Amino acid sequence: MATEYKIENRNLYIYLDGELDHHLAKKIKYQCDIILKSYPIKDIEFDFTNSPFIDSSGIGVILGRYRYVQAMGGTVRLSHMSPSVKKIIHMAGLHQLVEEI
Amino acid sequence: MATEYKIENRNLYIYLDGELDHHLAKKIKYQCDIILKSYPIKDIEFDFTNSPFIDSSGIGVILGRYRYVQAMGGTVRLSHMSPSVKKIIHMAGLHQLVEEI
Amino acid sequence: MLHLEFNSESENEGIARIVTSAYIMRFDPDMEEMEDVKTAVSEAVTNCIVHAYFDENGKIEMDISDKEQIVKIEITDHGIGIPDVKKAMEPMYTTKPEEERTGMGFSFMEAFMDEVHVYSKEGEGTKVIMTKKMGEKNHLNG
Amino acid sequence: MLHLEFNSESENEGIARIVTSAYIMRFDPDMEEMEDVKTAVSEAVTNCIVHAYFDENGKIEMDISDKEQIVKIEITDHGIGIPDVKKAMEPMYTTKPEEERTGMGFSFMEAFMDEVHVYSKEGEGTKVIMTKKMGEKNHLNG
Ligand SMILES: Nc1ncnc2c1ncn2[C@@H]1O[C@H](COP(=O)(O)OP(=O)(O)O)[C@@H](O)[C@H]1O
Ligand SMILES: Nc1ncnc2c1ncn2[C@@H]1O[C@H](COP(=O)(O)OP(=O)(O)O)[C@@H](O)[C@H]1O
Repeated sequence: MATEYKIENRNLYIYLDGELDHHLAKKIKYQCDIILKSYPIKDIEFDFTNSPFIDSSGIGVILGRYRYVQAMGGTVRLSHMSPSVKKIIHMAGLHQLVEEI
Repeated sequence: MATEYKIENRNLYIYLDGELDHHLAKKIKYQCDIILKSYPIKDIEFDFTNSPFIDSSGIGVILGRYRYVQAMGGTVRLSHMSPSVKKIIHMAGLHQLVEEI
Repeated sequence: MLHLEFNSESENEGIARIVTSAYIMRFDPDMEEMEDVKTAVSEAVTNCIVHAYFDENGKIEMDISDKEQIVKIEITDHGIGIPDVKKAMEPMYTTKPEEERTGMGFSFMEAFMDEVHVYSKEGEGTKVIMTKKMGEKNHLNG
Repeated sequence: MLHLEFNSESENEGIARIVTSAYIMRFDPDMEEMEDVKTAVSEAVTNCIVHAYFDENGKIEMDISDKEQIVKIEITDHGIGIPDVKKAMEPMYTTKPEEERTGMGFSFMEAFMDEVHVYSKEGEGTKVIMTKKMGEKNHLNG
């Protein structure tokens, strides 16, 4: 019952666990800051399999990571989104910046 | 999303839906009163597949139905109980009166 | 610290349990601990609805707090009160057998929580204060 | 009618959403309606924690009631208040871009609820009142 982080080559996989609100966003930001300082990450994937909810704080944390990797030519991918997560991502216009898989 | 009642021969099957507290117990008592008046029910089965919770109000409604059918030589069966439901049934001593399947 | 107020309607019993579950999630409880606390809360809240206000509309309050892994739950009504608390807490004692009450409510609260204190005054209401140390894993075996 | 009070800690955001979900279950909402209301509540409660009290401990209140299928949710803080509500409600307006706020909070509340009213006074606090008619099924298409 905790969000997991996997590093593979220059990819960071974030397996979200729980609703992606301000509470979880803070933890992810903190953890990512550590990882991104220590590893030469290029692309980040957020896996929503175990995260059926997102709000604007969740959008904020994805956008923040996007800006970081994008500066070095990297990308952000979002995978296994529920219809309601997808709806919020689209309302925020985030689908124009990230890859949905 | 509602408790269902099935009558087969002289059996009444109650497929519980939701936590078996005082709120649901009231509804079941009401529905059973109607059915038991209209059909020659002998045995009653409570199916807990979709009811992971019971408290003393739930014990009360099972006990009430038990007393009714037992007076005419019928029985009460409890099926598909979760470990926590089973624990409460045993703490209440109800397992000495009903059949667990 | 969390404070919840709701009407004495039976559909709110589930809300009281859900709020309790959500609050104690912070202790990473196992399934059994979770169910134990939910059952105790369900008993106390149901008593307010059934006994304190007997179908008339009244207000129920629930306060949850914690300190050093001990969770404290207070459930308060402003209903009829209990004339003899000691008698009321006896196993199988109920004033409403005709409504299929079993008299097991207080017994369940005492079985599932570490401490249960009941303060009541006739005509004024009742307060049940229950505490439980979380993460102890010394559950009852059913 | 339900009244909830809790501290401005981020782990309570989930509790506010859960209480909301449990309350609106009585309208037999579909998945989308449920998520819409939860999101609106999440935005309003997060704003109290992030903006009204900025990490200091404060009290947040949530009141939920309903009348003729219209659910009304009031979220109140006693924090810093909003000097210019009209400006604060503009899309993408945020006073905390450095904390990765997006300025989408009020926009989401307005998109997901029928009405959103904000009453605020500097130094005294903010009250957000949102209403939504349940069972209308005229959802936004994402
Ligand atoms: N909140 C309350 N207000 C008034 N009376 C109460 C309250 N809680 C309990 N009682 C009294 O105590 C008795 C025993 O309660 P309990 O052990 O929960 O059993 P039950 O609810 O099955 O009757 C009740 O029958 C009732 O007379
Ligand atoms: N409860 C509140 N107390 C004080 N200021 C608030 C409150 N809610 C919102 N605000 C102000 O309104 C602005 C816009 O809010 P919002 O649209 O939710 O975006 P965000 O939270 O991403 O900043 C905030 O940046 C903040 O300045």
